[in-house]
Amino acid sequence: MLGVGFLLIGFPWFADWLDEPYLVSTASRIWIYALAAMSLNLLVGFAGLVSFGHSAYVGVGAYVVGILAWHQYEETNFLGLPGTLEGFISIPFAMIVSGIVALGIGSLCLRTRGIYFIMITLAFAQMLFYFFVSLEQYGGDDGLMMMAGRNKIPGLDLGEDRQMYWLSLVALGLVTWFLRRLSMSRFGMVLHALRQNETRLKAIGVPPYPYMLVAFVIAGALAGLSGALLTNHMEFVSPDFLHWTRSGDLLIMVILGGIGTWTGPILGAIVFLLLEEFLPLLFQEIGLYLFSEHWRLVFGPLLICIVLFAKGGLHALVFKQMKGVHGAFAN
Amino acid sequence: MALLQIEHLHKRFGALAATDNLSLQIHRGELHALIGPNGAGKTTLISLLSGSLQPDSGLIQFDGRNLLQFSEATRPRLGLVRSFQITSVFPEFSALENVTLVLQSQQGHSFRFWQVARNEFELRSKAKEYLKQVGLDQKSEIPAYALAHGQQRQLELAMALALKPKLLLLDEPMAGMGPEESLKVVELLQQLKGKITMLLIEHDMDAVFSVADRVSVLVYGHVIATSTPSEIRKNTEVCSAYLGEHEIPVAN
Amino acid sequence: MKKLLQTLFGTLVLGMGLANAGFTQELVKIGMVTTLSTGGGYLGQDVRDGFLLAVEEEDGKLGGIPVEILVEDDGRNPVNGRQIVKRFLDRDRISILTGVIFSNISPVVAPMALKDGIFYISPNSAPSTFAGKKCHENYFVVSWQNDTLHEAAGMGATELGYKKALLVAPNYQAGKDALAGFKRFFKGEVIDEIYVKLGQNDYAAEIARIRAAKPEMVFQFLPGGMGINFLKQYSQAGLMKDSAMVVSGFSADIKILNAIGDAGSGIISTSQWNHDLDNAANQQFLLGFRSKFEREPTLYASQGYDTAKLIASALKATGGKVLEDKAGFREALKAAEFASVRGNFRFASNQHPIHDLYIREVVKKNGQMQNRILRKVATGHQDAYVQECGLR
Amino acid sequence: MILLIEQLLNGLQFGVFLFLVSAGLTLIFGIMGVINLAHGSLYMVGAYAAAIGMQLTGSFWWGLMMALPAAAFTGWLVELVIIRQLYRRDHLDQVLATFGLILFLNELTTICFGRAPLFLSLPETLSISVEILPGLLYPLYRLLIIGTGLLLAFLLYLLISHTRVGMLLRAGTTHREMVEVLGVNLTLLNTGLFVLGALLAGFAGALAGPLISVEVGMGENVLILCFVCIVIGGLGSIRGALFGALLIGMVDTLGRAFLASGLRLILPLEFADSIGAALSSMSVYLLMALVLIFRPQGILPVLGRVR
Repeated sequence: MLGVGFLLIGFPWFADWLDEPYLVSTASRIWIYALAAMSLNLLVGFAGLVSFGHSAYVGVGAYVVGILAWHQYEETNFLGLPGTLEGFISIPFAMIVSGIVALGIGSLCLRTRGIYFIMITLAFAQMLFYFFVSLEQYGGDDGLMMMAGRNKIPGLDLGEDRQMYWLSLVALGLVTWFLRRLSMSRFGMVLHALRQNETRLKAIGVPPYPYMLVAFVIAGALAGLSGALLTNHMEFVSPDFLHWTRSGDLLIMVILGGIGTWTGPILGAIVFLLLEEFLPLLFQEIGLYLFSEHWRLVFGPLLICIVLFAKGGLHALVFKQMKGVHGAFAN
Repeated sequence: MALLQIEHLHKRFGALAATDNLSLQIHRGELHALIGPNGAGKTTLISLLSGSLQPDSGLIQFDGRNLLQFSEATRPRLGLVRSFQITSVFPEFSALENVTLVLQSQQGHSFRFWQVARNEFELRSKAKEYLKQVGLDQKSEIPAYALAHGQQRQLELAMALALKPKLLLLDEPMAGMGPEESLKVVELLQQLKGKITMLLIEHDMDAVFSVADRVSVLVYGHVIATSTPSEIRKNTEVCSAYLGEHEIPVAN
Repeated sequence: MKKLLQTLFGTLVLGMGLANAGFTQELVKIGMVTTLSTGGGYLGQDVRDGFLLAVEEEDGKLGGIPVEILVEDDGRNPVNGRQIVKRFLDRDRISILTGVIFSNISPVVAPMALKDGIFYISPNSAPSTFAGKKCHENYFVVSWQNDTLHEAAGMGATELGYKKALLVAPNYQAGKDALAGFKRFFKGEVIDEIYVKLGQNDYAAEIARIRAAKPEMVFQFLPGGMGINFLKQYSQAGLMKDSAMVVSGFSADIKILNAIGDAGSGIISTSQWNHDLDNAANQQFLLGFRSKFEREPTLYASQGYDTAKLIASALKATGGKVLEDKAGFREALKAAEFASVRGNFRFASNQHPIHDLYIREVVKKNGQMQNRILRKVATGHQDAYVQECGLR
Repeated sequence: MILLIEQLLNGLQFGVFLFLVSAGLTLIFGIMGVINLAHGSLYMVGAYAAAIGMQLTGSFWWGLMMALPAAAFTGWLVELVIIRQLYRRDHLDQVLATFGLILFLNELTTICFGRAPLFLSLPETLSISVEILPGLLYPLYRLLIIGTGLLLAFLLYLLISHTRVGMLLRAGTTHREMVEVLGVNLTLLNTGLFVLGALLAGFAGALAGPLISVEVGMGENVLILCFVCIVIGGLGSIRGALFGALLIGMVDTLGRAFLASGLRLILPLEFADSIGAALSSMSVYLLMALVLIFRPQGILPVLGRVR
């Protein structure tokens, strides 16, 4: 594990050695999405709550950073507060706002279960999507540029892609570590129990609702973090970030990687994004030009096959045996 | 004053009266058995007591409190604990974790995000005791889904005990058990007798009549008789209720 | 996981190897990030085909200089667009970026290209910020400023003597800009503005509102499929004869006309180019395009072709020196000494086109719907943001 | 007044149209327990088939006729190859697999028929408006859609509640095992059902063809809306789907029709327009959220089923 850690930290140099420096930004993007997928996995994998609106919280976090930066650039006020480009203000703020939004939405959504939960989370995500689309002041559908570049963090120069990469990597690492601890804590035990048998949980005197809600808020806040990073990475934010297909992408990453596993969301993000970016290229290289333009023709069936034949996702493929999060403390 | 006092309880499912003017008293410390033909409304009664169903009318007094004002999740805290007819444990947890979770829930809320649960040794040692009590201490680290059916029932019992019940609702604890397993359970019940008040629902008549202090007979959602096992055996009404349904319980 | 990464990069490196094999240095690399998938796919397709046609005419050269064109699909998703451009810049070391179709992509990729010091030449999307405050010496637009064709619609409507207009647009920035552009030049009265949902399918409600409002004309900017839905249902409701339909070129390109058929006849649309413009360059373009792709070119194709021709003229002038001699290449581009398929063409100080604008009418000619130029509404038109731009 | 009536008609027409697509979706979910995101693609297939058919034969009616076998065949194939594997899987797998299916079908269509939208229009006889009330001209074709839609709804009702098949279907939604015990060939039943759903979707696509742009991705636009309909109505129930569809149709249409102008009375025009537009585009989802908050099982849930 440590080896892998060093490998990842050293990746920028590896990219240089390959003479493919742009891979650094590809990788940062992967870590950022992996973080989002990880937070979604807290709901889907731990608590068994399938949220189909997770990109909404990513988007909210992203917009908070974007809007603060915009006000700082325009030297105008936002609700009486001045805008800012300071990372250690706007990024935590993004998490808080996403968390609050998640609290509001979650408190309503969690009255439903199963497919109804899937649909109501989607509904709220769509509302937020149209909300931002019609936010004229902040560019509406065209989105918002970070005119003055990425956030400022003392001792870091995020304008430099490597440092952006390391920030994303560290963020992902910390979140993974935090969630791991979380899943082994008493709170985590309750969440796992919740997924396994809600009735029984009630029967031993534990009301599920508050625990689900807290999980929902944590997931929302972490999604907000990934959104904040995404805006920085892109130096741009737009309603595309909240589009329902993005929520779909996140779910796919989680399922692809292996629900309720640690490496799952990360593997999922890596493979999904690499395929999306390089499948066309690969086909070009091997001369299948039809597929390089219509790579989805291959990608679609690939997804289907993974569902049908690779139970437990890539995690199961890579680590041969299925070991869910619960395994993490079962042994 | 009885621990559990049920008066004129009614519950209808459409046309069917699953519970029909049911009244029942359970005294502190007794092991009270509830028998009756299939569809007599035994499980419905358990559900009404545990709170997963709400009665149409009637009154349930538990430990001097009006039970109906408490939600399903809060009733265990009062000391009213059920075990499930269909085995219901947390399959992915080990036996130990199942019981630990119960103990943890005993200590109020579980909003502790950092400390690793499995390192809380006092919890685990307590949990081990309960497992020992039901004879599962050898299996503590095995995931519940890997346990034999009988062992899962035992685990279920351990979890119920861990809730320190004042009244334990046992919904067919021996269902699907082999003879030697059910014997274990009977022994266990013998031990617990006097310490915990129990309401036992069971088809295994030999077991019932060997352990129960008092027996109530439920027919069509109505208690037709409550008395000592020996009295019940003599009761002709009971026999008629059972004709064709079960063999008439004979002396053991 | 380590393994996974390595295998993945392994295949990649292999790929790069092949890709880089046999490149000689004087080859000029042009990156084209465009939109081929999703609803707006055919726009990117036509820009690309128009561009490649020009390259093919010189078999692989532009202005006598061998070029390599890298085409990739951004899927109309800015995040993907950014990745592609990043790769173009770092790996392929392109010297010119072009191809962007939609205005939600350009604000992401244009700054990247400019920051990297290469040239950005837009064949389509041209948001107002880059025409005004944020205009840049290496940022060129061949097509038009986003508002232009809407402004032309305003002029056209005025010239055709319409007094009462009703405007329809999606509730987002481009839509509002469009209506603003129309109003900037429309002398008559705007009796109502209807904003619809992005990607809406059914317009019965709006059409009922229009019928009730009884305007002389309707101006709508509903991109892609939305426009087709609207036009079909509009003529279906028999409103064409009561209230004329004036749109900007985007909403009446040949693809859309083919899709709506007879329903389209009578639509007034604006454009900077049309197939019946009589100039040599246009003849050559039409001939080449029709024979190569066996279909009618849209205005997007013409823009792609023009973009290529512009680049060709500059490459010719500098002998293929782009990044080696930025100043020279920039001047050559500004000079715009190429024969545009739209006739007169030169750059304003903000390096957006100064060109003539036309209004066209949809007519049925030997079984095919097509646009026929009615008249020229503007000569040497330039956009409204040029003053805000610092360049001189 | 006239305007209001016309808008109500529009709402009805939109709702009926949504119902045609939703019906299959809700049956497939209710009986097979499969979330089929690719249902929208079947709708697209219908529209494309109709367009192609019309271009070949030059007749709208032939196009319409061609849509049905095309959609049915695609549905059959999809059920056989993929959906059948998904019955016993959880919803997530179904979502992922059918999502992959969408990507595939969309791309395939692009390759076969290009990116440009296809042409499909009405015969003269249909493209007229009739005066249903003094001063109220209404397109004949939209009336036709309302008619056929309601007719189909009625036929479905008969099928579900007055035939043996329907009896089995209803039983299937609540007690799957029981039906199997009855010795009914569920696989056959499912396939038939899926094809039926595909037929409805395809037919809806063909009907919509003349009114909307026949292009790749047209399916997804309508799909989400239909999910909203069936969720609001209560999953698995035809009545629910009809109710939900009509409700959505009305709310969406009336929202678009009157919200902005209504807000103008209380707000400055600038705000009124954008807020009105924003609200009316959210209205559908707002409605769904409200319904689910107060009726977590939808408005007309299938009795005796908990999901």
